[in-house]
Amino acid sequence: MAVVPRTMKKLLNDPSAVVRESLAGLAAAHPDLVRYDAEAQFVARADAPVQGKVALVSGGGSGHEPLHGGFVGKGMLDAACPGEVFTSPVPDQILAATKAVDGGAGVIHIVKNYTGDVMNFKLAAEDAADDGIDVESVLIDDDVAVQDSLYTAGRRGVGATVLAEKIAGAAAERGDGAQSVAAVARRVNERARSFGIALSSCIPPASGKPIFDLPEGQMEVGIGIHGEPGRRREPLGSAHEIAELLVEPVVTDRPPADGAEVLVFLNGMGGTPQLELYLLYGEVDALLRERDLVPSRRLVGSYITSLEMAGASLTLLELDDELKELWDAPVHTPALRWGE
Amino acid sequence: MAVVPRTMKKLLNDPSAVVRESLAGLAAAHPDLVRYDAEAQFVARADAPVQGKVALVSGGGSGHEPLHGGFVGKGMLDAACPGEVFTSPVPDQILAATKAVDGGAGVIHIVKNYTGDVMNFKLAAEDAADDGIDVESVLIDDDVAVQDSLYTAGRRGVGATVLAEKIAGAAAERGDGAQSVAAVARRVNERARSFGIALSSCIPPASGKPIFDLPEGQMEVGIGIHGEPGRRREPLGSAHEIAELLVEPVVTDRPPADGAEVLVFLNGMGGTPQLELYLLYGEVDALLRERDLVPSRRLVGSYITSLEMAGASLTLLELDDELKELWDAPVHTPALRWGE
Amino acid sequence: MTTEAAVKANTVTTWMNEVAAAVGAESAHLTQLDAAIGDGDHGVNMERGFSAVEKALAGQNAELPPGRLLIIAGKTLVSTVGGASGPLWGAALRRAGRSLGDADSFDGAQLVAALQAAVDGVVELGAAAPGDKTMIDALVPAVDALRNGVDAGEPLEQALTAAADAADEGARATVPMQARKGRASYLGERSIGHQDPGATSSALIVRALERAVAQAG
Amino acid sequence: MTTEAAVKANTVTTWMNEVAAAVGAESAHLTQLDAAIGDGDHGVNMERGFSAVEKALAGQNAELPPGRLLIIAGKTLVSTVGGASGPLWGAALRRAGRSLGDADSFDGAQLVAALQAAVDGVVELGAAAPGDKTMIDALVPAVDALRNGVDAGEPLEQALTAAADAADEGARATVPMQARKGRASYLGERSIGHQDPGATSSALIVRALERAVAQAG
Ligand SMILES: Nc1ncnc2c1ncn2[C@@H]1O[C@H](COP(=O)(O)OP(=O)(O)O)[C@@H](O)[C@H]1O
Ligand SMILES: Nc1ncnc2c1ncn2[C@@H]1O[C@H](COP(=O)(O)OP(=O)(O)O)[C@@H](O)[C@H]1O
Ligand SMILES: [Mg+2]
Ligand SMILES: [Mg+2]
Ligand SMILES: [Mg+2]
Ligand SMILES: [Mg+2]
Repeated sequence: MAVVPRTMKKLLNDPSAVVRESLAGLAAAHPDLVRYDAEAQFVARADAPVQGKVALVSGGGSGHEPLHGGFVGKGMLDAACPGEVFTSPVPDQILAATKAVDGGAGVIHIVKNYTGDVMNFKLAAEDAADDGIDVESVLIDDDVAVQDSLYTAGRRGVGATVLAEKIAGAAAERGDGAQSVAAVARRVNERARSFGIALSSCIPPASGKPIFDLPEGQMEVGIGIHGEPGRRREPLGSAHEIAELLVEPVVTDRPPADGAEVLVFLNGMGGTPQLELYLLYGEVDALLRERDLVPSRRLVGSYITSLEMAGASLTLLELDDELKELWDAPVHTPALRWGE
Repeated sequence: MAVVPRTMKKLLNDPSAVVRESLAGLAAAHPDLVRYDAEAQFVARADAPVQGKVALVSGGGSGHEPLHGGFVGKGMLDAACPGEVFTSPVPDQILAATKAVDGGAGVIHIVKNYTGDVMNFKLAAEDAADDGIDVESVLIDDDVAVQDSLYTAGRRGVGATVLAEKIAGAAAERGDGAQSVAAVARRVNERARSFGIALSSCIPPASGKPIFDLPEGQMEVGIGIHGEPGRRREPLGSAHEIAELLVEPVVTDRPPADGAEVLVFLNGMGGTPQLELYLLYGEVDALLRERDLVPSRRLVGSYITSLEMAGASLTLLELDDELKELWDAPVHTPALRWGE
Repeated sequence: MTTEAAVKANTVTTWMNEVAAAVGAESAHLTQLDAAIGDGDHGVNMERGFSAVEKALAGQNAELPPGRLLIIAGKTLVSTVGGASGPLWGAALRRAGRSLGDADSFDGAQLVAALQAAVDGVVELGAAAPGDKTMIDALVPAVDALRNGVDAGEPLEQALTAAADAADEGARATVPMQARKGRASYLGERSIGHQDPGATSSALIVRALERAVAQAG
Repeated sequence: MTTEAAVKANTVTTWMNEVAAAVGAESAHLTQLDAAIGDGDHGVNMERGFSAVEKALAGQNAELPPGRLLIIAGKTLVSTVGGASGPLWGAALRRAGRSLGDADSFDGAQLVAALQAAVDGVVELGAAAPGDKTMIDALVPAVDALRNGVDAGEPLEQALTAAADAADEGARATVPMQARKGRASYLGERSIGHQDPGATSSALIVRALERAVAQAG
């Protein structure tokens, strides 16, 4: 067992084993909900495959916990394929997970729009097709900090991923077919927008060093979830100012209808205390109501993180009756749990 | 509105308003579960008072979120009285909350054993008695890092608080009388032991400075939950070594019966990523099984924190059939939620 | 003035305002002392409490006897400070106030009795003994010094100067002590080598009383 | 040796081992470049992938033709790297391998064709154009330089030295570019002024080929 670098203030053994050891711990903590295939390197629903149910598979780099492993279970994902920290999983894992949870009704891949994720899931879907499993891929790209243009890899997938996994998971659970499960996931992505800021960097276990240094009194604006710097730096503002900074680009990029009901997902990046996150939620809630929006569903917590990064992201989803019903439907995973 | 010190990497407005603004945000995020009395400064169950039900009131300094406000709701607390960050609440708040949630079946105060908490709750209980409300106080003191002797203020109340609030809350919900609700809370405290370590300090909003500096490669061993330094400093160990460091004092202070079923509560101090916390859980789970203990109930997450402190605490509760039944009973709060 | 001369109600108000100013000025230092062996909030706690006391007393009519004002001050501390110091200082000032009763002025002997009652109140609630590294270690020597001075017939200011000096010395004397009460006791031997924040603020409070009486004289 | 002389299967193994050694030695530097405009994992990714390749090839029988070994290397990268560079380098080596087919040796012209096929594979999968600040900006000039040298009848080592120099230059040339592909593109103008990690590792890979062929010769 390699010794932890003495400078790394982390709870781990061999830094190169952190993902595998963490997944083993997740499975040990939630044996009723999930199982971990250490051989093929994926987390699956304890009762997978569920015959006749459309199966949902997602995955991506690790370091965003509880995403995705914490969302495996009844009413959400059938399997999650975690790559190394901030590194997309490999096609082999994705293929193995796809086969393991296929219940004969088709498999949906929920893929965050990052070059690596897209390529690896694409290769896995091709292999699955060779094995006679038809896979429908849904791309999530809700981050308005990145313009979707020829000059970028396209918008990143961030907070909407959690909402799409929950809502599509509920659709699959109630027996919808592959096409309509994929369709509702895409509808979530179309109706959701996100924006995030960081007050500190995070420390990937491999390097043990912060990815960037943020001078005192500065914040990174327009960040993703991989500890990467944001679009720009600005002087650190008050919670009220930061709330405005989050709300404005989100409602500008896709203005919800006047008086629309919205799901407000205020996400902590990992290192921000709940005391601060709820304070920020109060500011966001007020700003939305000022804009004639009704926060009729709310999710506040650290659900799609960058390790211990301090900061927050806002995801706004314009609801409709079906999306509300699917959001409220029971979910039974390590990180999201309600209903029976 | 005071300007946030430019050096403070926190999401807040006026540092002296952080607790009030955060509670307002909590209530805005969970209007179905809790309401916030900004006048008297407490958080109560949305449907309080519940007539004929024993009411549970807890409280303490803020900065430990989700404790206590996040545990208000059906099956757990009727009210929480948050003081300023790391400062016990004042008797006025506690008295007001006690009156507001009294359903005529008696009120239980769950008090963590800190000089300030004990004194302020005592004064409030005396005032409540004057108003004809009989209050039963339950003291929580599970932290084995502190010897319970004439030379200390006695053992601190830490992780067992969460377990006592959940289990006593379930007892009250099923209709137990005040004496038996208090008795089961005390039984949890008697059968539970805790120990914690920190890899970093935290930053109280009032000062904006870390409470202590931890040199590289060092950890604080035997910490409480107020960002205070621990009993001693040691070189930072691997997750495996730290797991042993947590398990050993807990099972030594109160050895559970061979083959006993235990509730394992591995708590993050706030700034430790889930990736690391679950990895540590895997190590703890294995060490307990080596000792012939059965982790039949598990709670892994940041539930009683010190703001953004990095670190973890272990609480072990030896279960019996009634404690298991009460733990599994439905709970419906912002931070803990299962069953219907 | 001599110990025979009486101290008026407004001296209490002046005292509390002096305390508010002193703990406000020393807030960061008190918090820093508390960060070393506690939880880093003592300065903020005292500042919050005594600025509330200042407000509360400003609203009172000038006719109220000193004892009543001290009781109001004590209740205000209990209602605004929290922590350990809120109930402790609240009890101290209430006990002092009750000991003064409704007399509209007090002399040195009455002041000694009032401060002794305050210390007794703190001990009753907190069960601390001298040497436990608490506010007691500043207050007990202060009251003793005051008593000696008054008994010796010294002028009150002079006796209060001795009391304030004794409180400072008592606070400094907490440095080598190992805490046996309050949060600092959790640190065991690690509490040695740090000055107790509560003893330090207690010394500020005695020094403020000296200034208040001097101004009255 | 001249471009006429043939390169053997074991040259591929040597090449891959040289790459494993090079990215291992440069791992921290590559990760640091990736931290500036990406997510700080490129060095770890390449190291993990090529040490897996080294292991995979060590297990192969000596008779396997070079093309087959490259296909195995490519598949190994896809299965072990993840991220963007895994599929991209996996496609590159598999295409190169297919282009060499089952011949048990290859000459300069065949090497040019194989590396061109590799670049085409990367472009097909990643749709990057020269100037987008990606590995392409190191690989395209390298292949062009190699082709020129081979066409001019230069000895293969000499042509490969020119190719490796061109790759280094191409990598350095990414510094002033604004990224249009991959993670770095999220930074917009903030990506300017940093050298692209993938282009940097690509130059290491071409340099390793030069060394491998030289050792064979
Ligand atoms: N039992 C006690 N008796 C007397 N004084 C005490 C006792 N416990 C604590 N104190 C005093 O209270 C001070 C700490 O006050 P403060 O920081 O405001 O409260 P808390 O410790 O609850 O944060 C200590 O420095 C000590 O002087
Ligand atoms: N679409 C693309 N085409 C070609 N190369 C690319 C593309 N996207 C990224 N790259 C290369 O991949 C490198 C990053 O690789 P790596 O850090 O291992 O993967 P990730 O970006 O997924 O973390 C970039 O420096 C760039 O050279
Ligand atoms: Mg990556
Ligand atoms: Mg305190
Ligand atoms: Mg304190
Ligand atoms: Mg990268």
